[in-house]
Amino acid sequence: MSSYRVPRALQNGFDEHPDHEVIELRHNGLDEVLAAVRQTAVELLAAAPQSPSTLTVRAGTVAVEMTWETAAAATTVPGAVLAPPVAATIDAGGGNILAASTVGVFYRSASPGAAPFVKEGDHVVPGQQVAIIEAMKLMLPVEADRPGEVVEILVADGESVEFGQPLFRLAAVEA
Amino acid sequence: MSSYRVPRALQNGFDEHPDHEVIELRHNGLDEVLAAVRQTAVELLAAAPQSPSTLTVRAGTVAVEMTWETAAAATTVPGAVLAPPVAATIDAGGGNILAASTVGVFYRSASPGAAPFVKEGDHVVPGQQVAIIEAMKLMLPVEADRPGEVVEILVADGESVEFGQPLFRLAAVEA
Amino acid sequence: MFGTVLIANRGEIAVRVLRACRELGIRTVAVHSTEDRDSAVVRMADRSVQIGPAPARQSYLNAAAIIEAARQTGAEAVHPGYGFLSENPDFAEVCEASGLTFIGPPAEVIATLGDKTAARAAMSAAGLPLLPGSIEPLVDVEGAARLAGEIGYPVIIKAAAGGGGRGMSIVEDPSEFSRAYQQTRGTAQTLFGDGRVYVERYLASARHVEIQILCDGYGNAIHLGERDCSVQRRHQKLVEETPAPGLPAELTARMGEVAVRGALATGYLGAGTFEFIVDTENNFYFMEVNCRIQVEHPVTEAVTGVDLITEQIRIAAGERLTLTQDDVRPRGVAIECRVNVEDPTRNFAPTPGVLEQFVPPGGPFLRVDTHGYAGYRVPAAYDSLLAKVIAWAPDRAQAIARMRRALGEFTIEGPGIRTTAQFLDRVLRDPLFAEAKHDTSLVARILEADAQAT
Amino acid sequence: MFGTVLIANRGEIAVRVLRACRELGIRTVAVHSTEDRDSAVVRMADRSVQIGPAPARQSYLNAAAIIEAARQTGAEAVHPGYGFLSENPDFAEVCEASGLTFIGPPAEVIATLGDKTAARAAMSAAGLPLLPGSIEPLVDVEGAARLAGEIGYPVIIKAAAGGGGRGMSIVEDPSEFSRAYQQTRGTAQTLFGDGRVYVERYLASARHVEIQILCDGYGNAIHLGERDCSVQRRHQKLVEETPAPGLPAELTARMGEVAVRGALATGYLGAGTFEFIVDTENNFYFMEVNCRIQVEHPVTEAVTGVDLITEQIRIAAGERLTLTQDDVRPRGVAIECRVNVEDPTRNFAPTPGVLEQFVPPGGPFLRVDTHGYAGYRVPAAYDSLLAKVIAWAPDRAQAIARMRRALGEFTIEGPGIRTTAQFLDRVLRDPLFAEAKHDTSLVARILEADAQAT
Repeated sequence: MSSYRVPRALQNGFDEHPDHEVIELRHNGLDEVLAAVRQTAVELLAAAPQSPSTLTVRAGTVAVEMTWETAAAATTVPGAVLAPPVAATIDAGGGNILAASTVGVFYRSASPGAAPFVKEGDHVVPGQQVAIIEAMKLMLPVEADRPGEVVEILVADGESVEFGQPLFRLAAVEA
Repeated sequence: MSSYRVPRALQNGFDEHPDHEVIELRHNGLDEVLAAVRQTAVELLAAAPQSPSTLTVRAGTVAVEMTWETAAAATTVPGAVLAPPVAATIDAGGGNILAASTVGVFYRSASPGAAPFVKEGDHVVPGQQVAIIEAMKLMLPVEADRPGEVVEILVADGESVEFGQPLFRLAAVEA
Repeated sequence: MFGTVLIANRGEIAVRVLRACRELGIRTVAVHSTEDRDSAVVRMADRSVQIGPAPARQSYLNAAAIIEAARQTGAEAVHPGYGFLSENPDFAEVCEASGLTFIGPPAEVIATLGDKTAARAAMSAAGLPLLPGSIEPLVDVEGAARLAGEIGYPVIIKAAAGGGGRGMSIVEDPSEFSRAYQQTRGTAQTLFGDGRVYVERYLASARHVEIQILCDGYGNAIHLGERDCSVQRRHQKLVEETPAPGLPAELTARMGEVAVRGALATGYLGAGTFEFIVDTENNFYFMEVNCRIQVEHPVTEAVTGVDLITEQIRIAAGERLTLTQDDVRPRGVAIECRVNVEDPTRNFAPTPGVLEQFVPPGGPFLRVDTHGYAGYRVPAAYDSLLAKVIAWAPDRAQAIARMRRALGEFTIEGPGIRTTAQFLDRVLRDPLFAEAKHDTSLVARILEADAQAT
Repeated sequence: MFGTVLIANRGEIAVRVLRACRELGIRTVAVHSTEDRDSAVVRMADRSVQIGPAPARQSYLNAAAIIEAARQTGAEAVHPGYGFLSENPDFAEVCEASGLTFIGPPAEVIATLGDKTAARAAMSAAGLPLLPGSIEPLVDVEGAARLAGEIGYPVIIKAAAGGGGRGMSIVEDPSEFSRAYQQTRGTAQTLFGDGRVYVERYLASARHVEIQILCDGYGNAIHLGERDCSVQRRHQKLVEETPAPGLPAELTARMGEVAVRGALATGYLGAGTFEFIVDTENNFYFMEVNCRIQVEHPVTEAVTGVDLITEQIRIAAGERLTLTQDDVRPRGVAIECRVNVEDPTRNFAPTPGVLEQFVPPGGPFLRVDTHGYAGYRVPAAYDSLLAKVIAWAPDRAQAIARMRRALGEFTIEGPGIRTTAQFLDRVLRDPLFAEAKHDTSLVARILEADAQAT
């Protein structure tokens, strides 16, 4: 559906800051610089959330102009699409929590009435599906990212969850 | 001079708060209450700086109206006049300081060229004049409030001082 | 224009005056008591002088210390703000005698208008409508009772030297008159050292409407519209607004005209306020003149775009009014709420203390005047007014909605600290207020109603 | 009117939108990244939903998460603020497809006006003046060079899909043209996946003047005067004001008329801005349309008394404009300064960190819009705009004096924190600005001058 096409505003890119105005700009090897920045942005995005802004700022060249846009810039890397984040779980506080990777509705089973993917006491292995989060009519699998025993299920079936909300508590098990 | 007459605004009294408006007021033994409040105000003023406001407020009667005005109220005690504070010294930090009791100009001697009232090393007794502060052409004596040896004179002759400014440092002496 | 102005006041109005001076390029001197050593105005001022201990008598009412501070700092003018020495003719006189410009009317004008009977006489001569009553102070109880009968009951007996709701008695029935008369004279004598009293018609239901005026030293005088200050608790204003809701424009225009006439007749100078009461039949009667800037001046500024403090200073500096009456074009509605550090649940007892959190509201069409800041210790020695919130909108309903939004945003926290913010919201959402059907009894009604409700 | 509105933004504009909603009695939903968990709007909102991690792509640009948050909270409309998804036609489309009202123009209008060549074509058809240049995208370098010759040098080559000062080259001399042309096409292709470019006359000295418009869904459109945004650093606005100083009223009135014509021609809805440049001979040329509320909207609000966010919401809710063009009567002068968390001495590098002290200025005729508070941690992940200070006065000189007073009052302190406040003051006291003789090169001149001075 339309939201999975590349939104034009993201193609225009860099519009996270609302107030660029085009009146004068000397031509100074613009695309080399841009290429460098884009490259940096891509690498940094691959790395942890924040740092890009501060890092590129330190460049102190035309690139300074672009640092604020890093987050958006990344989205303009050719091929980037606006899709819900993949459902790889993230770790929120205490290494033993499986947390929601997107806003949505939490389901414990593949379909109403079907058996839940996991119940308390079950042992899970990395990559094993443990739940579903429905966001915008998409069913996104929630998978364990490590082995463990499900000691607590923190959200009721059919409940709304927000990003980063704890879903399961696991206990470490002997590999 | 005129500033030593009772200013009319002080006779009107209570005008520290600007926005009393007279539209309706039931007659309920007004003057008895006022007498009580006035009495309280006088007593409290005799005591330390702040408290009057909070204390009278706790009355929770018409008197509440008057608590904010306590400071001014005191000035309406019949016979009160707007004169510079008498020059009894006050104690500002470290019991060994004689401080200015009014804004003015500090003089060490009675007249230009005359010998200073005291110099470093002198021993002073309570009530002994140690300097003059001139405020609005009035010469206000500064007197020691306790016995001691003048160890330091903190303000130069002819300098402007503000209220509470340290003037002399004294050292305790055997009585 | 002055090079340096001394601000002989404290709290929010001292900060307000400082801001005007700064915008005019004038250096500022803040004078303060030991209690206010760390106050906002002291922090902001170019210079500050400590003039006395906490009690106002020895600091903010200490003319000698203030004049001396002005001399020390080379100040050329003194702005008295409101309260304290702002309406003290002797202080005005001492300032002039000391070569300082007092930013306000001349001493003799303050003296005349400060005396209720003199003011009534002057305004009646200028053709302003007065409540039926005595112009001259009364001499004997018989004459007084006779006059009361002619006026018609209920009547109110007021001390000529009185003010602020003190030294007055309301008499419902002729049989009570002579006792009340004697009592009021006694009160006046002990309170003000002046036993003169007068009597006038008492209005049970009335609205308090005042007119802002500006006069320069060249015979030019204008009014800047009215303010309705009917929301009061025991003669303390809580909410003020302009225009006066529900009053015909012709009525307030006429009030403005007579106020200007009264000002010119008394040789007024600077900013002043003519207070009137308006009865249920929209008759208005002169009450008194306030010879100072008022707490609620910002609502007038909000609708007219005129900076009243700046105008005061320019006029005092001998400049001509640049505004004509035609230039004054009020736009929209402005409401002011006074946020006091008081506990409405404990009979509005002041709650001085340290403000651990202090975050005023912000955003569109909103103004906050305050001396508060995070970490500020509200002293017990002075007024409980902490902040004035002023909301503007094209119409009254939106102004009320904006004010309620703002009061909800206002964060003021500290051990023992309570404020009137919530109570003000209660007033704003009262149907009588929302429909502008209220009079000066509104707050009392609300307090009674809530008391019974609990 | 909506019962609940979701605010799909962060920072000061999210707070601004929340305030408008609250005054309209609308419940608010704040969506936020993990980074903004403790932000002002999250604290103020009726509900909040965490929609993703710090990077905007996964949070504030994450349409799926925002739509889902709206569904969860029962929001009926989405206000996109500025930046992020505010001019994304696909997001507008998804909102409508999901039964949510997008508070802004229809998707197809955003799409047309977002494409520079399409916008130029539409506006030229509507009779708006354009800089001499190509309407249709250029096909080959020879044709482009020929056109450039006809236009006259210097010319500027711009990417059709470009914006924000990216994907463009200024060509001073014909000999440079073909190289620049190829380079710009390449840049545009890599940057925007769209190699289309066009060429137009380049103006070395120009002023940036924009017109605020409002259109309802019933064919009513008005303009609310202009804003001069010529004080820019590398295409970033620092100071905006209205009216545009020194421009004849007839000129700005004509700009307003053509903007309204252009808006009606494209079926615009809601609040929008038509950007023009004005040359030294007071010729004006259409540049682009911003299909969103803008950072600098408060200066227009200050002089007109119109709450633009409230109008946006009302229009989106299907209400008719209650204002006519005659109702728009700008009064006085308003200036906005953007206080960014940047270090002017280090090439305006952002200085994120914790605000240990944060005390915005206050007082008469002053407005501050900010999401800052004492203890707030300014994240490194987003824009450096911390606060907007807006000063109003009857004339420009007083407005500048007021703004300088306010900037001097503003207290912002924290480890490593620097702001642009002092630099803004430097701009305000520059003779060129004071005399309104400045153009878009002012900031560059100041920075060069100061660099040489040291």
